[in-house]
Amino acid sequence: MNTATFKKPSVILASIILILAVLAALVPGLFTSHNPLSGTSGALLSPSLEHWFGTDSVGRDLYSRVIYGTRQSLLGALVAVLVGLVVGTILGLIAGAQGGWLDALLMRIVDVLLSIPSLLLSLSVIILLGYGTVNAAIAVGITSVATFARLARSQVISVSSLDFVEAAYGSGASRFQVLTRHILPNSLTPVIALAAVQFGSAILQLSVLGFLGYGAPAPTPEWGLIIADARDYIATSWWLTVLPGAVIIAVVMSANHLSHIVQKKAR
Amino acid sequence: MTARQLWLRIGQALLVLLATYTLAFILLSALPSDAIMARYASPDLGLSSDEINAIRAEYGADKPLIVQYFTSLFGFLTGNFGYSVQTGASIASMVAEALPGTLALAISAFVLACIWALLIAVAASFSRGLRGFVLGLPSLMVSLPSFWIGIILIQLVSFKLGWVPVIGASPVQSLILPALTLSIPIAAPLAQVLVRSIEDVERQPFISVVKARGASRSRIFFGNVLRNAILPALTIAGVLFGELVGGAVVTEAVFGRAGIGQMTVNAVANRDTPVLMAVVVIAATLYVLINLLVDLLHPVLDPRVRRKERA
Amino acid sequence: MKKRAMPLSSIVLALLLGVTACGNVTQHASEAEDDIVTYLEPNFFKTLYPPSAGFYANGGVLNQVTDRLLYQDPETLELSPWIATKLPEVNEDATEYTFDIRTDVTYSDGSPLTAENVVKNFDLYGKGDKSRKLTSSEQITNYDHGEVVDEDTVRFFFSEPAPGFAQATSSFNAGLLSDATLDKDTTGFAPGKATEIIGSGPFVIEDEQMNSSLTMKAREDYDWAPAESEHQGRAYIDGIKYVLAAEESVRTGGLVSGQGDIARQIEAPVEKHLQEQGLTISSHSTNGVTNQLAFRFRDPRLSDIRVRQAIIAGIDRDEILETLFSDSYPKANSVLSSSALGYQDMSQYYVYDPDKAQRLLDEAGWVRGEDGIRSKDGQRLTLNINEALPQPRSREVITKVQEQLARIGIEITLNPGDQAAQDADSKDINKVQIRHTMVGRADYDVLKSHLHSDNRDSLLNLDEETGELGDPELEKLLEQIASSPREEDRAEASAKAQRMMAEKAYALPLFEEPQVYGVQPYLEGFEEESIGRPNFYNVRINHDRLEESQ
Amino acid sequence: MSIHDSLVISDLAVTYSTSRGVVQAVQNVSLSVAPGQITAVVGESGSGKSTTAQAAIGLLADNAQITAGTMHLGEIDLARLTDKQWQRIRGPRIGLIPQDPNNSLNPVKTIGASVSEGLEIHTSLSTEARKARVIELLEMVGIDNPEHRYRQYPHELSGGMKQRVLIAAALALEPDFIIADEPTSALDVTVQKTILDLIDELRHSRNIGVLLITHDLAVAGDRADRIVVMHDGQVKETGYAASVLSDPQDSYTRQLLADAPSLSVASVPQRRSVAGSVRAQQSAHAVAPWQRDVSAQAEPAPLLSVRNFTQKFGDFTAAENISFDVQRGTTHAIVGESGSGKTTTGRAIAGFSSPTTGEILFEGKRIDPKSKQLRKHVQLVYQNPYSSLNPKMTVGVTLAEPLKNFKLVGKSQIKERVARYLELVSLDPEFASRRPAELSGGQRQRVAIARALIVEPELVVFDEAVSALDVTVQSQILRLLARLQEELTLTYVFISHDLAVVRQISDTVSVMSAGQQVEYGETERVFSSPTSTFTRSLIDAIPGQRFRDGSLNMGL
Repeated sequence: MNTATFKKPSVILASIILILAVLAALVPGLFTSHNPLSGTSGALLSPSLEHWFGTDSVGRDLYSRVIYGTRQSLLGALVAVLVGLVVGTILGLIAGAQGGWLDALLMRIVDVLLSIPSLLLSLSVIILLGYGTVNAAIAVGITSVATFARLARSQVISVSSLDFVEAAYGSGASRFQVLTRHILPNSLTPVIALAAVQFGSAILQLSVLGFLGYGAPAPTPEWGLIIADARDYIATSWWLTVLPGAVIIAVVMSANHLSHIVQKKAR
Repeated sequence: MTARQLWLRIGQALLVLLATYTLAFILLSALPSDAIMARYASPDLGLSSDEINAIRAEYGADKPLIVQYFTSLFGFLTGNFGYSVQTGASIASMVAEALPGTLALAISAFVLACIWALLIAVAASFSRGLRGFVLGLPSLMVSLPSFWIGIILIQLVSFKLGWVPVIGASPVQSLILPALTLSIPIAAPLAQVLVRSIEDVERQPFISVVKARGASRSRIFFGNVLRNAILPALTIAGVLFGELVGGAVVTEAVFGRAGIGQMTVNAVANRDTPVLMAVVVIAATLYVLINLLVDLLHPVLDPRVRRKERA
Repeated sequence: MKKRAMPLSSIVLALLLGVTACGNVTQHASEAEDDIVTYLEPNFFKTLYPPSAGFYANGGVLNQVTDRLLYQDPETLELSPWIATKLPEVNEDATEYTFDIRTDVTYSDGSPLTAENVVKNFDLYGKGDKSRKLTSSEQITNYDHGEVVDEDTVRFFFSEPAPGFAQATSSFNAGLLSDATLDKDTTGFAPGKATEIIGSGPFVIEDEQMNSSLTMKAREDYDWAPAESEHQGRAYIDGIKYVLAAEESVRTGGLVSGQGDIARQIEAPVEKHLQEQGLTISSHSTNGVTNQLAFRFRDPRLSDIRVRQAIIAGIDRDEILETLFSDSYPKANSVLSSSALGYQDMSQYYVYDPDKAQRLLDEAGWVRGEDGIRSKDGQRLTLNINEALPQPRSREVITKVQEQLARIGIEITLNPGDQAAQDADSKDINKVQIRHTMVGRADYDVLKSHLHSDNRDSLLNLDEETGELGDPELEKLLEQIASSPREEDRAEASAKAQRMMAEKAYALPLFEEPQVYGVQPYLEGFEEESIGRPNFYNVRINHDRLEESQ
Repeated sequence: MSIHDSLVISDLAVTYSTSRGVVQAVQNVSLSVAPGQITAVVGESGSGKSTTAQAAIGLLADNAQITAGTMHLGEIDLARLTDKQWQRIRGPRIGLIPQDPNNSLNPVKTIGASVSEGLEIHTSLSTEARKARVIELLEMVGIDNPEHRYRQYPHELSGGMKQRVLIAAALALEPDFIIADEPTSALDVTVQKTILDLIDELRHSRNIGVLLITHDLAVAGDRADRIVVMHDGQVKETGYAASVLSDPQDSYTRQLLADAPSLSVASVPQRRSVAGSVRAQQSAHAVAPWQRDVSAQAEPAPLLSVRNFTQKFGDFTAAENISFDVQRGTTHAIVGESGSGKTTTGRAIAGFSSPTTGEILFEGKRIDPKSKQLRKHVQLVYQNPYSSLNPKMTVGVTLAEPLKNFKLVGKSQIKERVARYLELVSLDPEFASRRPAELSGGQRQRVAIARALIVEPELVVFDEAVSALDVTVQSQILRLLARLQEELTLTYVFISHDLAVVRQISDTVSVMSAGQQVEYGETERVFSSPTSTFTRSLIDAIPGQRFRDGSLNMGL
């Protein structure tokens, strides 16, 4: 990426949003003085200077819940992406590099993973592992393993056919060296770009789990849960769903945008 | 595709189905609590654990897992889907009631999504001024939580503007908002792939050659670019199907539509394994069929593939 | 080139036209030629087998299509004749009930409601049938058998006194069904088979869209409403359309936009909004065990009465009710609702006094740690509460409790999970130490259903491993309620039990849980039966007001 | 010939706006094409020749802008046309023959549909009439069985066929001018000749003016009436073909002339005569090398001996019964067109595949593809310098890798050794810290050569190692290889499609066609008196015939 890319206003904006989100996850206290866990004044107050996003149905400051929710949401998305990325890439790498029956077997396993409805898979995994942010994140991550594996495999196969891979064998490199030093680094860019997209989609999937009642246990502030809980009051208190929704959209869009930049550069 | 390849492909598909079935069975059996508990341990029935165990024996749920596995597999192979433990309803009739609605939803959402994707692609190619805005749309669409879209659409379009009823709507009316809701997250990746592959195709030398024939922009786009650009979009259709099913769960829940999605959520909540196995079988079969269809469609759209397979 | 562009643009155009063509389709469901009332229900029914019909959605259907031997007035809770021509004759120890029944009643399939049929009903409800996976009714205890005395008289025999039986015959859990229906197995009562459920009630199930909607039609020849009812004969409206609208916002929006006529389960914060929009809020007490936190006193931490008292004193119910609920949710003064049979005011035991709470905990040796949570002998004072998913705003209630008890040094955690997980965990004292629950039933027996070790055992009084009871005295009182033949004795036992619950600080009643409905102003005569299930028999549409509202 | 019916470009300047700012692509370019004449624009990559061609047909990229100059087609100033106006010019007035026929036909359209597209846009012919016309056109450009081809798809045709189809499509509207943008650079040399012949013939018969864009001065010399030499966006020299080639005025033109292998007949460096040179007067099939070895005891054992090498991939035979010897310190060339099996043979020699049958002996021992030791002795240099270097690694790391893997030198010496080899291939040792993306194609190929040589191998296989490079760079690399061979006593196997290059650098040569070795022998002998008709046709197809024959001078 050259410097011109970084100067595009959309890229700057997306980066700022993500940096703010990460900051909010690390030091939420920087952004708000309200307690996200205990009610202050009345419930369902509309936005004001005191409560920027209003208060929720229990009377807690919504803005501070969104800020404190950043940690859970980003952590969840991160875990989900890591599960998919690590497991998927390893599977794809082995399949692509090894070929033959192992490839066929691994790809059929991927088919199986893809043919079970992902939501059913993640709900089952949550019930199996128990409720909680990390478990929900793992469940979401498992559903993306197949996508990562497929991408990694096709990357590995296309990179393997490049001359420098054979040249590396020519330079006396062992199979493992070729895999780790030559194939893997050159296969990763699209995989990383996918990870960024998945990061956004994991936030959304986690929020869907919250909607269905399988998300983080209350009173943990978590974005999906915040929206899911507030949806009942949309007719009376629209800001409860719309404002946190806007925050999710901003963060997910930023992650996607940066991912596309990475992808474009990789092409 | 030669007949041999087709058979091979079908054989592979059946293998995947069986593996999916087995994996799902193991996964669901491993879940804590079960359908019998979920139904009969409910406190308002006031049943003792002895009574519940007797009921469990009645359902055959006390037999070893391997026996249950083969019983259920044999049932599916012979077309006997069994009964929901939670409600006692025949699963075949549940599916018969739920599937058409879900298919109608999924198909209309998919068609809508294709239209959005095309519109976005066309707008991005034709209007330079709006290009930046239009290209941002898929990012936005993919960033919206689907239940959130649904709830807001209901509030705005139905309750505030009164354009479409949500309650007591005719079958066509009741399809409009859910299909719209479901189409948005599906349209986004489709549009992204389409826009990207249009960009790729537009860079191809043959487009310059067509331009050199004096072709107009619309002829270049509709007559030459589009068909080439659709091929990569076709390949992700199979993957998008998973999204459709997942999205259908949420959409059906929000709109209170009967369908496979709602059936799935209810069945998960009640650990209703027989129903879930049916859902898995249906979804996996659809998945396999759609991918088979994509494979078969590819040579129709792409003559290059036809040749290779004949050789 | 134009040629190619055409189909696409025409599709788009057609789509846009299609959407606008549907413009302004809003109409009141009841505006159609027939007076059909659209009823928005958050859940679809799971079974129509009466003994299993406790679930709101199930009862909501059965209450319209079945008649009962006796009728219970939802306000006074008094029993009066319905299919039975008069109140039953009961023997001295309440082990024999004799009913005289009407002979002019027919089921909607044309078959007559006979004495044999009534006995067949109660034989099934009283004993269940394992081979058909049909369970017995929780409300009908000690049932032995029924006998046809003559063509209009039936007699039921019980192995032990069953004083609650008369009331049990009035609930929709004992709705009378035709012989053919009674021969079904569990599958026959399942969703998808609703049109085959044949009762003698004022409405008949005409059409079922599984998991989506249910249409009921008024029965033209219905002529056996409860004797007490002023309204006799056919229902005023022509039918009811039950529509599944799981989303709260859809039910509310549906009412406000006029797409629905009645909606069940209106959350408290929305009530005001609906009233502002001109809708009526109808709430009805469930007349049973109040919405409460039940302390499982066999837990080592909760076994100390001071801890239980501290929790009670540490929870500010007024704040909870004010923040989360509305006037439809009266503060509870006992484990029973003020409208329930046998209610006794115990409010002096349930006073908010945080200082006292702190003192009690200090006395009991619980010392605050660094994070403010108390502990004793290395054990933290952390207690887990289940989420009562069917109860209104359970999660929010627990959130407030969490917040309030944290102030006095008790940590409350919410047991996560869906209904199946909650049900499974609620039997385990290691998982759930405080149970958030309520029970709706308009009989003295409701306390036994709530607490007895054979029933829900909300306190987990019984240790399943050792078979020992934590508090045998309580168990004895509950049995007295359920088996004393004389009503005065039952009332007295119930009062004693309520006092014991209060004195021993076994539970903190929060509020008297209502069923809350949003009703269009042009609908008149909407009522709830004794535990809050809807009753459409007396509903009528005021067409003048309907026109006004448009 | 009047200026009024010519295509005249004067003082054209084009800029590209890129993320790095505005880049001047061409400046002050003036040229003209008269009807029935060929004007060739010659230049290397980046010279601006393609930009000029694109400007002339109005197909500049979106980020390009004409900042000065005019382009006249008769009365019309093309530089001022709107998009809509251009649509009426392109096709009926100016046609295009593209560079790479393999990517220039819509893959999902039939040949017929592609050729008739122009007719569909610009004429009101009926469907039947269009079809008749298309078939007529296909026939005219030498497509066999045009009725059948009409229904076929591009992938079913060979590259040469596709180029004929594209010529037919360009001619369909009978344009006055045709822009031919490197029309043959993607084609085999024999095909190239027939296509150029076709263009040549058509411009005569139809009086079409052709703007021929080419990198190959020899092609321009063979075909053009006028030549424009471009370099760095500027015109270096303009003139009649004969005068530009025979009497170049500009130093850059002179260098191009000197570096073009096919034009440098006179300057072929004298190869050392090869000890015990191959005596084969017939094809290698008749007398196998090892049979000869018996009779020629005096000859030293060859470093590399390929015996009856056959490689099959499934049902497909890529190479069959190939035999030749390579003596230490000599260069053996394997020459052939695409699909001839030359790369297959080269890869087997480098040990990246095992022969299906036959054997390859290195120093008398069979080559074992699994042996790591083999890599120390035999190295392969690839055709495409853009894919043969790991883009994530710096040059230094790439070069150090074989040193570490083979533990050739101690850790401390690695840096010094890398620097030495960079110098050896005439690169600054500073390059060690750069990544491939920062290097030009020629520089990358030098790095690739350094990587091959750093293990001090005895045999290096070059697989089309210079064919992706510009002539001047190619010439530098060839000189470098010659120097290195001398200094390090290396043995080369040089795989190429370019006979001119082969003739310049090799001692012995194998000519391959369709997996067979059709000729084998000393290079000079093969070129002067080829025994196979295929070799003959290959040699005849080498462009620059006119120059070598001296007919350019006579043309004056």
